Amino acid sequence: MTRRDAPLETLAHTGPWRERHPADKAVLALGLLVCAVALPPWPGAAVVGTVALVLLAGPAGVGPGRAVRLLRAPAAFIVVGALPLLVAVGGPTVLRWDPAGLARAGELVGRSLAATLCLLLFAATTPLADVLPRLSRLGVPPAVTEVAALIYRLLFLLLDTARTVREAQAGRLGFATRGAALRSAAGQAGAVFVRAFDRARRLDEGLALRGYGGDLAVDVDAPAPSRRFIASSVLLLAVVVTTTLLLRLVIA
Amino acid sequence: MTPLGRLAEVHFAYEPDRPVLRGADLDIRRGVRLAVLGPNGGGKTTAFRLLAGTVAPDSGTVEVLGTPVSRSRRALLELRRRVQLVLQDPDDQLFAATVAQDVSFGPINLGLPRDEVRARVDAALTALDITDLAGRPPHLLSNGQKKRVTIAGAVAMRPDLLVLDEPTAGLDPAAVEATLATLAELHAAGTTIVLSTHDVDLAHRWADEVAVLVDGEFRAGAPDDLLVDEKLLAAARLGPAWAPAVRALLRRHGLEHLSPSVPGEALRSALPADGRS
Amino acid sequence: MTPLGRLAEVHFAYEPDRPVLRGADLDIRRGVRLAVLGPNGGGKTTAFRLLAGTVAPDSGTVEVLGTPVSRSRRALLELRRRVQLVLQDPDDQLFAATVAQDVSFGPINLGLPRDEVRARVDAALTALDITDLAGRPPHLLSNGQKKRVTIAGAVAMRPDLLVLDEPTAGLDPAAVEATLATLAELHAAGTTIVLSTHDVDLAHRWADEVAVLVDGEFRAGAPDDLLVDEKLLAAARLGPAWAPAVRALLRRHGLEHLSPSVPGEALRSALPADGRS
Amino acid sequence: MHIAEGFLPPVHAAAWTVAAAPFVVHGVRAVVRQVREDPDSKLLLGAAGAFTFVLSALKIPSVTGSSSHPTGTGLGTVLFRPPVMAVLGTIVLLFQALLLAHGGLTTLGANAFSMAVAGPWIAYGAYRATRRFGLAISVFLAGALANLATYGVTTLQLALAFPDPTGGIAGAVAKFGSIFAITQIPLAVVEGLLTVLVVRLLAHN
Repeated sequence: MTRRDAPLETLAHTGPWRERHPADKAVLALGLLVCAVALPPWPGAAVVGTVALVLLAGPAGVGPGRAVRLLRAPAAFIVVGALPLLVAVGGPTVLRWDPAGLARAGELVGRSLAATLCLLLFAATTPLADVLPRLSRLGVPPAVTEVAALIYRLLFLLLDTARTVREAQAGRLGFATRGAALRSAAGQAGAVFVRAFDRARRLDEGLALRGYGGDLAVDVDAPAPSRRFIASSVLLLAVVVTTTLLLRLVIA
Repeated sequence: MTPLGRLAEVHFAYEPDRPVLRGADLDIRRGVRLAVLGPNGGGKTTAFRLLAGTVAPDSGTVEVLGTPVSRSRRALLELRRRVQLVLQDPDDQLFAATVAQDVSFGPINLGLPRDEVRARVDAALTALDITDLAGRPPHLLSNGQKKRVTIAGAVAMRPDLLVLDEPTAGLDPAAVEATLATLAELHAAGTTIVLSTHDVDLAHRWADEVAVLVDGEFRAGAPDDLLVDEKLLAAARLGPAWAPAVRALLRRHGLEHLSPSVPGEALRSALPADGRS
Repeated sequence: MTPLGRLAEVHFAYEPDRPVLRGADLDIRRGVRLAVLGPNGGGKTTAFRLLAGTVAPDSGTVEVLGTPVSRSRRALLELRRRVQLVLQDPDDQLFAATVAQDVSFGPINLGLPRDEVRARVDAALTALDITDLAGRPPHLLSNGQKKRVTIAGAVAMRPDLLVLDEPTAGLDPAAVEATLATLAELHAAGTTIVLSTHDVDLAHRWADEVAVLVDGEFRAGAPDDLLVDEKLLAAARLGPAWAPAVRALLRRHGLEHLSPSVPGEALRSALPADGRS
Repeated sequence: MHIAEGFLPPVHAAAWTVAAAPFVVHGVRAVVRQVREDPDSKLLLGAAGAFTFVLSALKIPSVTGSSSHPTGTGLGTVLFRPPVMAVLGTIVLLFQALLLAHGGLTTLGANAFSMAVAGPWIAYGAYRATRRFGLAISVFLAGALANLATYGVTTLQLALAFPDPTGGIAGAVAKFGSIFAITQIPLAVVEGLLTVLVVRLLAHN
């Protein structure tokens, strides 16, 4: 059931691009992400968003239905966050409808949705396990990437703990009133805290048994980046940029 | 008579393409001791969660005392008084600073007066024989002690039906016996008890009725019938129980009166009687 | 011949007033399959920790291949090549983001070249039959799969002595059989194997030798002798094993040739032969 | 609530990244130093980070009867101090973006500034300043103010990016702020109470 904790991670581990080097996917998805925020939102967001959605639904193996489901929660945040742009303050009514705001809100929602699709494209194809060790190439000290790897490992265990405590509390009416719910949440946090450090202590022994001397190095096995994939990605990015700029000329 | 708990034609899947229960039927008669056997990941815990109302079936009916289990707030409140589920891993279940506080959690949430809460906590700790642990922080207890505390937390709710997920897993044989003795007392006091286990011999020894989960469905019946069915048990990733198998062998040779229910009895029957050879 | 591992007159306590081992003696001969039985909290895990050098005895000697186990950094690294301990809860040993990365951790700590690390990881995954899990993160594995990964992590160190703390706890019977089959292969390939268990029947079926922990001391011997000794086993919070008990009973009635080693054999012996009678 | 992927214009996203960077780098140095002095502290930092992640995933009751999530930074700061929280908070934000598409990569700097820098430092200041009034009060303020500060900074970030056509930045602060204020002020109180309960629970253990 940990699958439900991180659906994107599960997809990344089972999808058709699992064996690709993370650089391949970074060039494609993060390149699109840069296009999404840097290009003029209209029609840039529409172009980037469509390309990302098609890639997500097709070659990346997520499927159209699931892609839309994954977008739902962030989309709700984005729309609510853009609502204030529809109104302006001041004038006789303090708050008034701002006709110009609709276009600005539309551009904002468009850009943010397109960017989120690019993020989904990366997250749903690239396991964190492949990303973390490579952050050190970007200048992140190994101490930090190793701590990040431990956080990754432990957080799933602790999510399980939190869920089990929650289920046990629910069985004993732990959410019947608001006061009970608050005490229950505190109980969960307390249990997770105790468990987190207990887990860390026990893991220390488990690692010592295999010769742990302070260094958490592991062998990261991955195929080399694919020149063809990266070249096609760069080509696609170029097409996205030129299409957007051309369309913009046409619209203007 | 209306069964205390019932699953009828229940289908359930956590993920669409991996069904866990596929048309499962199970009746839990009041007063029974029922052991549920099945492979890991086979749906035992899921069936228990359905009865406790923490998950809802995709299709089919789950009833407690003839009333369909509803996930409405009010209905769940009522359900918690009827059915208590004790989960498997006690490490992930105890959250209060002391054992007594943890056990008091349910009764306090029932809105009982302070005296009644105290009385229930005391009674539950006594029933589980852990009054000496009352003031201890749970995370410093042994696994067996933690398990007893989680059972006490459920017992303090005074349920009609007590459901235990693998209550003997990880316990040594003496602690298993102690747990079974406690469950026998609770049963004698009127609680209907359902537990899951991998241990077919334990199920045979303890249960009035057994239900074996195979391919998302229950096969229920008498322990003596089901726990010698090699095909059924193999399908559930289990093996037959010793006691009925040995009885069958002895019966064939006219020695049924010697049938042991535990190995110790076999050893004692094998000894020369009264010092005569 | 020097035993592979040895505890002699070992005393150990985590807290001064609660000794766990009290003059424990144990010889682990090379090539043996040894099952250690005893109550929870009785010192099984402690004895294993002493052999693996993660704790040091209060008094007495712990030796591996005739050399006292030292807690110096250098000596410990050498010890890791000789002795590998697999802990009971696989979540205490898995830390990396994927199975293959995790298994590579030990060989890398040994300072092996990259190719050799890869070769060992591949061999270990193959031995445990989990090559298909290589790229999976631990949190997407079942408990049984996680256990196999931790064993692979130990096997990749190519130890002479593989020590497993409750390797079958929490597994369903089919997974228990699979684990025993894997251990049999590792044993056939030359690894000495020690495991702890509560399951006396499993110990009887699997081990060449058993050691029962009672009151902080070991009683070692042949399974057939020790696992029918009701007094000894009761002192260790265990009960006797079925197979030797049933054999004793059958022997007394001249039916020893029918002695079953698992219940299924008893059932089949009880069937009328070839459809007659 | 984190600022969603692509929500900020590129210049703002870059500016907030630059603003958060010194704090995070300072924290990284502290972590590297700590790990060098005591390699075993890696595991403890991992536990602390995982705890922080799970804390922000807990459901707490909110005003409407529905549930919301605490930021967890107040509790984290009291337990682990602001420099470490800058690093752990940033890692948690990265994980939330990549595991849950909650927040984003382009907005990581802005979110890190509000949740991993501003919240913890303000919580720490409040905690130290009121420590002499008793543990409950100082912990409550740390929990509540970390929560409020995080949302206050987020409001400011959004207002700077989307100033009101007539009211300007101040008008935008009022707009975004009032949306959050309805839910956020009661939620900050709840998080403060939760933080006190948890610290009490841990003190007992």
